[in-house]
Order: sequence, then C-alpha cells, then structure tokens
Amino acid sequence: MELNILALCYLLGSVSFIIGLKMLSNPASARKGNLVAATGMFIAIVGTIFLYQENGQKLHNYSWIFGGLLIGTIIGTVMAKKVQMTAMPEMVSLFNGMGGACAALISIIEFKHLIEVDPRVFAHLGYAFFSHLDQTKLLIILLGLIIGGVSFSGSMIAWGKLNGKIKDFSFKGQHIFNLLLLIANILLAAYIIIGRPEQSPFYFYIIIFLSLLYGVFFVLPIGGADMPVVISLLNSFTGVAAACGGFLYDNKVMLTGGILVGAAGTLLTILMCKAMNRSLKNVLIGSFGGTSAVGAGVAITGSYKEISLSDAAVIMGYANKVLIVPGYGLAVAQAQHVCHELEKTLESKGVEVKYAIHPVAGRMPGHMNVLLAEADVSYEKLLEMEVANEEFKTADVVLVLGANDVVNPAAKSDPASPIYGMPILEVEEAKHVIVNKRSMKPGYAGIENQLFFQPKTSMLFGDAKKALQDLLAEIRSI
Amino acid sequence: MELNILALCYLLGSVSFIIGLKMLSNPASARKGNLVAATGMFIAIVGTIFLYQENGQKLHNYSWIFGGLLIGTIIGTVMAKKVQMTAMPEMVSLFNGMGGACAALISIIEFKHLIEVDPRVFAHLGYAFFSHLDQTKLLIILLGLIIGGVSFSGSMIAWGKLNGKIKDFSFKGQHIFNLLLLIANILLAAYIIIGRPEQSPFYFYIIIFLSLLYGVFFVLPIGGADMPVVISLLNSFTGVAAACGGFLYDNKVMLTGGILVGAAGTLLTILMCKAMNRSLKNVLIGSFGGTSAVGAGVAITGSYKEISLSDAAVIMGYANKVLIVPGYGLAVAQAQHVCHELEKTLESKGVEVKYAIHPVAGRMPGHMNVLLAEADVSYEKLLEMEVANEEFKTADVVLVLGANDVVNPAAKSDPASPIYGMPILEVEEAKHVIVNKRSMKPGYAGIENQLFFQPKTSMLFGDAKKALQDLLAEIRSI
Amino acid sequence: MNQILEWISLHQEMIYVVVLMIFVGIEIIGKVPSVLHTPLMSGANAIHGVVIIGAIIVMGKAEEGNIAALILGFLAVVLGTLNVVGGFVVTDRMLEMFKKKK
Amino acid sequence: MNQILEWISLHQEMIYVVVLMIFVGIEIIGKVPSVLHTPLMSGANAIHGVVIIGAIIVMGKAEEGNIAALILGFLAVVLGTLNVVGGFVVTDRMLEMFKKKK
Ligand SMILES: NC(=O)c1ccc[n+]([C@@H]2O[C@H](COP(=O)([O-])OP(=O)(O)OC[C@H]3O[C@@H](n4cnc5c(N)ncnc54)[C@H](OP(=O)(O)O)[C@@H]3O)[C@@H](O)[C@H]2O)c1
Ligand SMILES: NC(=O)c1ccc[n+]([C@@H]2O[C@H](COP(=O)([O-])OP(=O)(O)OC[C@H]3O[C@@H](n4cnc5c(N)ncnc54)[C@H](OP(=O)(O)O)[C@@H]3O)[C@@H](O)[C@H]2O)c1
Repeated sequence: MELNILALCYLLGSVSFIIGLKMLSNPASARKGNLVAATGMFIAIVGTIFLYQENGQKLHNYSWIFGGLLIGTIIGTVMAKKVQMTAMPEMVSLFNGMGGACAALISIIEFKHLIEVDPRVFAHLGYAFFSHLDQTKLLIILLGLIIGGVSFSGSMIAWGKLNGKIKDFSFKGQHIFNLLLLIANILLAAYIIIGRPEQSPFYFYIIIFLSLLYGVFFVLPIGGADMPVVISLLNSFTGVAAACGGFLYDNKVMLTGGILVGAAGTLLTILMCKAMNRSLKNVLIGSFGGTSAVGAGVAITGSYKEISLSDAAVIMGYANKVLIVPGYGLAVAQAQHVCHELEKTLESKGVEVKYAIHPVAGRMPGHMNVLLAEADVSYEKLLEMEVANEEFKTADVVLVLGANDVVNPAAKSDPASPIYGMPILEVEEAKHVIVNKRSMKPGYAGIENQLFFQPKTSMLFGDAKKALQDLLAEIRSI
Repeated sequence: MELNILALCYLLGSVSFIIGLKMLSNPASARKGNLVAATGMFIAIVGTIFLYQENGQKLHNYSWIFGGLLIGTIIGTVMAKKVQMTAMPEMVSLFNGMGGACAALISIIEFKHLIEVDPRVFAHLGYAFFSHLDQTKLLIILLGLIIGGVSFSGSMIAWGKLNGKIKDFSFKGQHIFNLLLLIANILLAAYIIIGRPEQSPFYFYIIIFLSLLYGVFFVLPIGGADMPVVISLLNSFTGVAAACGGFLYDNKVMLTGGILVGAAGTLLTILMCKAMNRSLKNVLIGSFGGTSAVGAGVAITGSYKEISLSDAAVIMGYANKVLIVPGYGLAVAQAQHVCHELEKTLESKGVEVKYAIHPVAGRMPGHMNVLLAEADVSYEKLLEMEVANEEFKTADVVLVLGANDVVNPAAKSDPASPIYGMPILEVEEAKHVIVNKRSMKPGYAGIENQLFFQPKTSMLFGDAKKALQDLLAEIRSI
Repeated sequence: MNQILEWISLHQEMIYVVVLMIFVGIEIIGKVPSVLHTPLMSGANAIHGVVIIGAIIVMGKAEEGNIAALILGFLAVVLGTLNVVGGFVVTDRMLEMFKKKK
Repeated sequence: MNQILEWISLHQEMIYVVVLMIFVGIEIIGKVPSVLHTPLMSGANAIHGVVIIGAIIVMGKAEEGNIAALILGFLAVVLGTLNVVGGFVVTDRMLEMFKKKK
C-alpha cells in the first residue's frame, strides 16, 4: 500500500518536472513553472522519506536525514537570497557542482556496499556463476561516479573563474592530455567491470581522482566569458548522473528527472551557442573569447572621431528620441544605476528614452534584462532586438554603452567575420551614434568594428560609470 | 533471442513513429517523415510475423496472414493511387474506419477467447478467487471495442457525407439521444466487468450494436464542411483503440504508436478548429456551417455594383499586377485549370500574376495548395497569407474566385461577428477588387460580407468555371 | 481507491510510457502550419494502422478448426493492412503535391 | 551482441522511458527565447537535484555502526539539498527580475 502511494508520488513528481520545465520556457509562465517543479520535488522527497521500503524494511537514521535536509535548506536559501543578480551564473554553477558531488558520493557508498555484500564480484577466481545484474549495477555506479565527479570539479572551476579567483590556464597539447585522461578513465572502468580484479577498490579511487582531474582540465582552458555555456553543459552532465542513480535504485522519478535535464540541458547548451553564432566545439576548444583574439575579416581602415562631453550632452539633451544600447562594458563598470539616472534626467527634459536589448549582450543570456531590472528601469522601456531595429530609424541619438560585438555591422556584411550571421542591433539607422568604451580595443569576439569609423559615429572614451556621471552633470547644466 | 530482436524491432518502430510525425509537421521534411514512419511500420510488422512468440509458441496460419496482407496492400494501394486530390479527406476517413474496424474485430475475437479459455470469468457464482488481471483485460477489450466501433461507423458516415451520398440529418433532442446511447453503453460495459453476468456474450453484442449506432448519430448532424475536423477527431479515437490493443498484448509498439496518434490527433483537431476560429464544441454541435446560417453581426446596408465581362477583361489585361484569391467556390466549380489558363494568358500580356492562399480557404486545410498544384500552377506563385497581405498594397487588381469568409473584413472590425479574430486576406488594400460568385449568398460561416458593398469592389456573377472561361475569351480578344 | 493505487503501481512502466508519449505527441505537433494539417492527419492515420500487429497476432494464434476466429482474424488483417498501406500511400501522394517544383 | 540484445529486452521499459524522456526534453525546450536561457538553465539545475532522493535512500539504509557510510551519506544529503533548495530559490529570484512591472 505505502509503496503504491510512493509510486504515485513519483509519477506526480515526473509529470511536474515536465510541466514545470515546459512552463519555464515561456516568459509568461516561467515563474509558476519553477514553483510547479519545486512542488513535485517536495512531494517526491517527502514520499521517499516516509514511504520508501527495501525488502520490506523502511528507512532509518531519520535524525541524520532531517539534519542534512535542514542544514542544506538553510545554507542554500541564504546563499540564493544573498547573491548579487549578476553573480547568478556562478551560483548556478556552485549548486550544480553540489548535485554532481551528491551523485558521486552515492556511487562511492554503493560501491562499498557492493563489495561488502557480494565479495564474489571481485574474487574473479573460484566461481563460475556471476550475476548479470551486478555487472550492470557496477557499470551504472561507475558511470554515475565519473559523470558526477567531472560535473563537480568542472563546476567548481567554472565557479572560481566567474568569481575571478581562477585564471584561464592552458598549455600546449592540453586537448590531447584531456583526451588521454578520459580514455584512461574509461579503460580502468571497463577493466573493473569486465576483469573484476581483486584490487578493484584501489582502481576505484584512481577513477575518482582521474574524474575530478578531468573536470578541472576540461574547464580550465575555456574563456571565462564562455562559462554560461559550460555551466549549461555540466548541468546536463549532472542530469545524466542523477539518472544513473535512477537506474541503480530502479527509481522512476530520479530517472525521468535526470534524463529530462540531460536532454533539455544538452539542447539548451546548443541553443546558447547558436544565439552567439558559435558552435559548441568552438566554445569548448576555446578558440576565440578570452584573450586569443583572432582578428579575421576585412582589415579596417579609416579614422574615427571623438566627441567632447559637452557636445554629447547637447546632442542628447535636445534630441527627441534617444535609444541606449547597453553591453558588457556597462555590466563590468556597474554603471546601470547611473544609466537609469541619465534616463530620468533626459526624460525630465522631454526626451523619449528607451533601451535596445540584444539577447546575448553581456556575458550571460538575459544579462542586460537582469541588470537594468536591478536598477529599477521599467520593463516597458526595454525593447527586444526586432522592435529596437525598427525604432532606430526614428531615433536621433543612439548611445552605445560598452557594447561592441552586438552592434558590429560585419555580422551582416562580411561573410569572413567569425560573427557573420549573428543578428545585430542596427544602430546605424539612427541619425547619430555615440559610442562609449575605454579604448579602441575589440570586444568578446576579438574583432574590429567598422561602426566606430563611420561618419555618423563619434567616440566617447572612458569607463562607462565615470563617463555617464560626467555626461549626467553636463546634461543637468544645460 | 528472437524475442529480444523483436523487442528491438518494436523500439525502432516506436522511435520511427515519433521522428516521422515530427518530420511530418515541417513542410521541408514532411515527405521523408512519412517514409520514416512507413519504414518503422514495416520493421514492426515483419518482426511480428516471424519473431512473435507466446508461451514459446510461434504464430501459425501464415497463408492466411500473407493472404490478408497481400489483399489489403493491393486494394489499399490502388485506392490511394486512384483517388482524386480533392477527395483526399474522404479517403483518409475510409482508411481510418478500416483501422477502427480492425481494432473492434480484435476485441471481438479476444472476448470470445476469454470466455472459452476461462469460463469462470462469467460463472460469477461458485468461485471465491477471481483474477485481477482478467478484469483489466476485460476492461481493455471493451474499451477497444467501443472506441474502435464508434470510429468505424463514424468514419463511414463522414466518408459518405464527403462523397455526397449521405445528407445532413438531425432531429430535435439528438444530442440528448446521443448522450443516452453513450451512457447505456458505458453502464453495460461496467456491468459486464464488475457483475460478470452469465449472459455477458449477449450484452457484448448489444455493446457492439450501440457503439456502431453511436458513431452514426455522432457524425450525422455535423455539417459536411466540418468533416475534416471530425475525421481528425475519429483519427485520434482509432489511435486510442490501437493503444488498447497494445495494453492487451503488452505490445509496446502498438501502445506507443496508438497513444502518439491519440495525443497528436487530439491536438491537431483543436488546432484545426483554431485555424477556422471556432471551438471544437461548436463544430461538434454543428451550430454553424451547413445550411443553418446565423447571420449575426452588424446589419449590412448599401448597394453593390456589377462589372461587365469586357470591363473586367480590360482592367485585368492592362494591370501591372493581379492577385488571385481562390476559395471554396473555385474548388466546387473545378475551375482550377481555367484559372491556370487565365494566369498564363495574363502573363503573356506582361501582367504579373500571383495567388494569395488563405490557410483555411476551401473545405480542408491546404485545399487550395493541393488544387492549384493539381492544375500545375508553379509553387513560387503561391503566396502565404502574411506575404500576400503585403503584396496587396502594390496590386492593381485582386480577383476573388469563389472565396468569401477568408476575405471578410468583419473578422478584423466587428467583434460581434462569429469569425471575429480569424486572420484574413486584406484584399481591400489593392486598387480594384473583382469578386466572382454566383449570387449574394453568404459562404460557410453564413454571414454577410461588407467587402462586396465597398466602392472598390465590383461583382462578377456566375459559376466560377463559366465566368473564367468567358473572361479568358474576352482577355484574349483585347 | 486502494485497488486503483495498486493498479497504478502494478502498471507503472506502462503508465510512464503512456504519459510521456502523450507529452511527446502534443509537443511534436506544436505549431504546425495549417497548410500541413491534412497531410499530418493522414500520416497520423497511417501510424495508428499499427493495430495491424494485433490483427496478425490474433490471426496467427487462431486454431485451425476455429472458423469464426479465422475469418474474423483474416478480415482484421485485411482492414488493418488497408489502413496502413492506404494511409502511407495517400499521405505520400498528398505531400508530393506540396513539393516545391523546380 | 546477443548479450546487448538481451539487456535491451530485459530493460525494455526503462529504455522506452529514457528514449521518450529525451524526446520530451528536446521538444519542450524547442524555441525558447534567449533571454530565458539563464533562468531555464537554473531551473533545470534545480530539477536534477532530484538526486537527493538517492542520497536519502543511501542515508536511510546505512547501518548504525557504519560511520563511513553515515558521514558520506550525510554529506550527500546536505549537498543534494543545497542543489535542490538553492536551485529553486535562485531561479525564482531571477524570474522575479523578469517579471513585468506595473
Ligand atoms: N550573453 C551571453 O549569453 C553571452 C555569453 C558568452 C559570450 N557572449 C558574447 O559576448 C558578446 C557580447 O557583446 P557586447 O557588445 O555586450 O560586449 P563585447 O562585444 O564583449 O564588447 C564589450 C565592450 O565593452 C568595453 N568595455 C569593457 N569594460 C568597459 C568599461 N568599464 N567601461 C566602458 N566600456 C567597457 C570593451 O571595450 P574597451 O576595452 O575598449 O573598453 C568592449 O569592446 C558577444 O560576442 C556574445 O556572443 C555572450
Ligand atoms: N480549409 C479548412 O480546413 C476548412 C474546413 C472547414 C471549414 N472551413 C471554412 O470554410 C470557409 C472557407 O472560406 P472560403 O472563402 O474559401 O469559402 P466560403 O466562405 O465558404 O465562400 C465560398 C463562396 O463561394 C461561392 N461559390 C460557391 N460555389 C460557387 C461556384 N460554383 N462558382 C463561383 N462561386 C461559388 C459561394 O457564393 P455563392 O453561393 O453566391 O456562389 C460562397 O460565398 C471558412 O469559413 C473556413 O473557416 C475551412
């Protein structure tokens, strides 16, 4: 009877995950979707605690279980509540690592269990019969361990990189080295499963070590800016590791939840790459991004012109419509609040101000939306790319704040450019374009930007926050 | 071993159905998708014939099986190859009915089998134990019978209606009558399953009869023009009936294939209704459509003007761009070939001619595409609704051929109109509109059309084929 | 209630397959363009012809002497084949019409 | 080969569930707008925290005396909970930011 109820709980859990994820992929229902999935998870957890039985035996160690749940809940909630909005991806990475570690730990415990209960598995001499099931079990345990381990250490590195604590690091032949690590790991695992040597426990520890190492070296060489993609990939890894647990315990909700995330996460990773007009392979090998600028494409010649603060202030103060294009530079400079100030000041002078948001502006999808929301910019002022591209035509001034690739016309005109084909914000349609950045250095994709050399464009050099503050003062004084 | 291969066959079959259906829902891959699904079906069938075992026993009666397959294949292929393009929905309906009948027959045979093998099931006295499984089995058998039966008889009626052999028929209180039929059926089935009376076989025959009857009365009152929707619904019924078979034999490919069609078919039915801006309930109750015109909406006043053949010929012959809007009237008049003639003649005079295709113009989705393709109109000339609505702005003449609802501006302007909200072809954007139909009678939705009374519009009365022939002659003579 | 729960637990796997398949079916159709409604309906129609497998099993299990079962089974096989073969062929013909012409 | 076939046949139901779930996962994400990528990733992250159930089972089965298992299990429960709770809370906060303001 109790097991029957548990089966129903798990069914509910699985369905809620699917529906929740479905709702999460639609802006209107996303928040509710998160709640639906959380409710399903709650049902599955409570059901497990009170109803789970194995060979007629219920779970015990309730104090340990509740203790762990309590500690995890408190720490998790506090961390999640305290984190800065822009530090979201690193937080997700950290939690993802925890999940991976959890899966790996389960594998470790079950492996020990397997040796204790059935030492025959590893006394490969002296018995004719060996159960088919144990081999499958062993396979799953090792799979969960490897994937969980990689996901854990990889996530920690990703976390450190986004934190700025860990720097990019790569050496020649690193990809070969990684490949060798992986192959060694797989061979060892296969040896344990098929060969069942007596030293299995020892090899098992080596596998743990190699998996962690692989995770580290897998993520280390990838540019910090590409971390959201990597995290999404590791996310789907953890999903598969969780599914291994589902196989192990013949537990439907773990299986379905894990596979769901594994599949959805993989697709999401690919979609993320596509939105930046890159391939997954490209991201993982780290060919551009970071410091390794390639600078392909047509060589750019010509001169650019600078604009003084006062001139910029006058043009904007007397304009009818100003569109602001925020980019990565705005985010690093933490200039979102000054930007909002500027917007209000201009509006008080009768200027219409809106923001043109490119979907991959910044370093994580939705970065700009989150950032501006944090600074209390009203949602109606944020224009999506398609809408913005219409509005530029009627704008007097476009103010580009620390954005570069997302306004690079090469994406439309130069088939040799690495960002060719990526949809961009067509700021040139406006009457004037003012670009704020610190220098003429390229952005994330490491390529020159023809926009800066066009007659319409004038440059306003300086750190975004500082420049905006000065601009604000000037505008107020006219 | 053989059973293991069979399991793999079934897995392949299931996956191919999913992938095939997925590809079918995209214009570019649709044809390949159909092939993928067919291949999967072939694998599943061949696998079943040669590998299926029950209690260690293989299938026998091979000559019967192959005989049946051969006959079915020949008849099916010939019918499918010979059918007229515009008679497609009735063909689908016929085949759907065959599937329903097949499911019902299986249920009948298995029911007989159940009585013979286990007479206890119906000797409700004298035994304490009764197997749980048999009850589930009985439930599934009866479900398959009822659903399959309804699908069969309903499809035959739908077929007859589209053929024109069966006329609309309804009497007062028919919906109540149908409901009673259904309830009686369900009660009888429940009685057999729970009560297990000795006269079960007799009741079983009554259920067969009632199911067939229900199918007939379910479809009879629905307007002939709504048949595609009804067929889609019956289609998903047959899917569920097939899934019942899957339950019965614990056969995965039947289960997955059946459920897939059941779910997809239900959604498709709803989407079809949506495309016509109606609700499923509305279609099933048959409130509009057929002859029962409602004529809601703003009363239309004003007068229309007619145009002579020669005037029409002159306007079109000297135009730069003519857009043709084909509708249901063109289809009934079988005027697609003349229409193509007209197009070629105009082009030879230097006039640019294109077709504006509304997705629900005609009586089945894609009706116009199929029709014009049949007359060898080149695909590039067919504009989808969105594109067409842009092109109207630059067109000199729009020739509306037997279309009515799909060009009715009330869908945009009059919230009280039953078609309000349906996207339409905005023909008024053009300089002149010439409308060909036989009278001022309304179309499918039974409502007046303000378009006909506008100064831009002139009417060209007459059967589409006849009118086009005359028009063609006139144009050739100028 | 208890019985229903037991039934669910007993047929768990089946239920998961059914539930997931429903999701797949619904998601796959998603936003299909109206023009494809008829061929899609026809293709789905062919797929539920998988019921033919049930007919084959019934036919293949029928005892030699059981005339009723043989005849009904034979009929089921013929009808099922009609559904499958006719369905796929008709769909193919329809889609041929939609094909872009060079 | 033979063994693999047997394995497939033995774990048939599981395989169906896995295969269908993959289709569901892929179809569901479909064409999600880029702006939602981060919250979606975060939400998916919380869902794979379902691994906590494995941790609870391991913990609940550990024998009283087996200190190693107890400690490792406890750690697993804590980490798993972090993943689940932190994941859902962080996602909720993110989505709050996207909410239309009145
Ligand atoms: N959103 C995502 O999910 C995501 C994830 C990974 C990668 N990406 C990639 O990131 C890029 C985003 O484009 P983007 O235009 O936002 O950024 P970007 O192309 O990287 O350009 C940012 C610009 O900001 C300037 N900048 C840096 N610090 C600044 C400061 N303190 N004050 C003022 N300016 C500063 C830099 O120029 P100076 O050095 O001269 O100041 C740089 O050219 C795309 O290539 C996208 O594919 C996006
Ligand atoms: N495509 C689908 O899947 C589907 C399915 C079911 C229903 N529908 C519905 O069908 C309608 C389709 O719109 P529609 O504009 O194509 O058709 P419609 O609104 O039904 O109008 C057709 C017009 O053609 C005229 N006509 C009939 N026979 C003719 C002939 N021999 N020669 C010349 N004209 C003739 C009729 O007027 P006269 O009598 O005056 O000649 C009628 O007004 C929509 O309401 C849609 O929702 C569509």
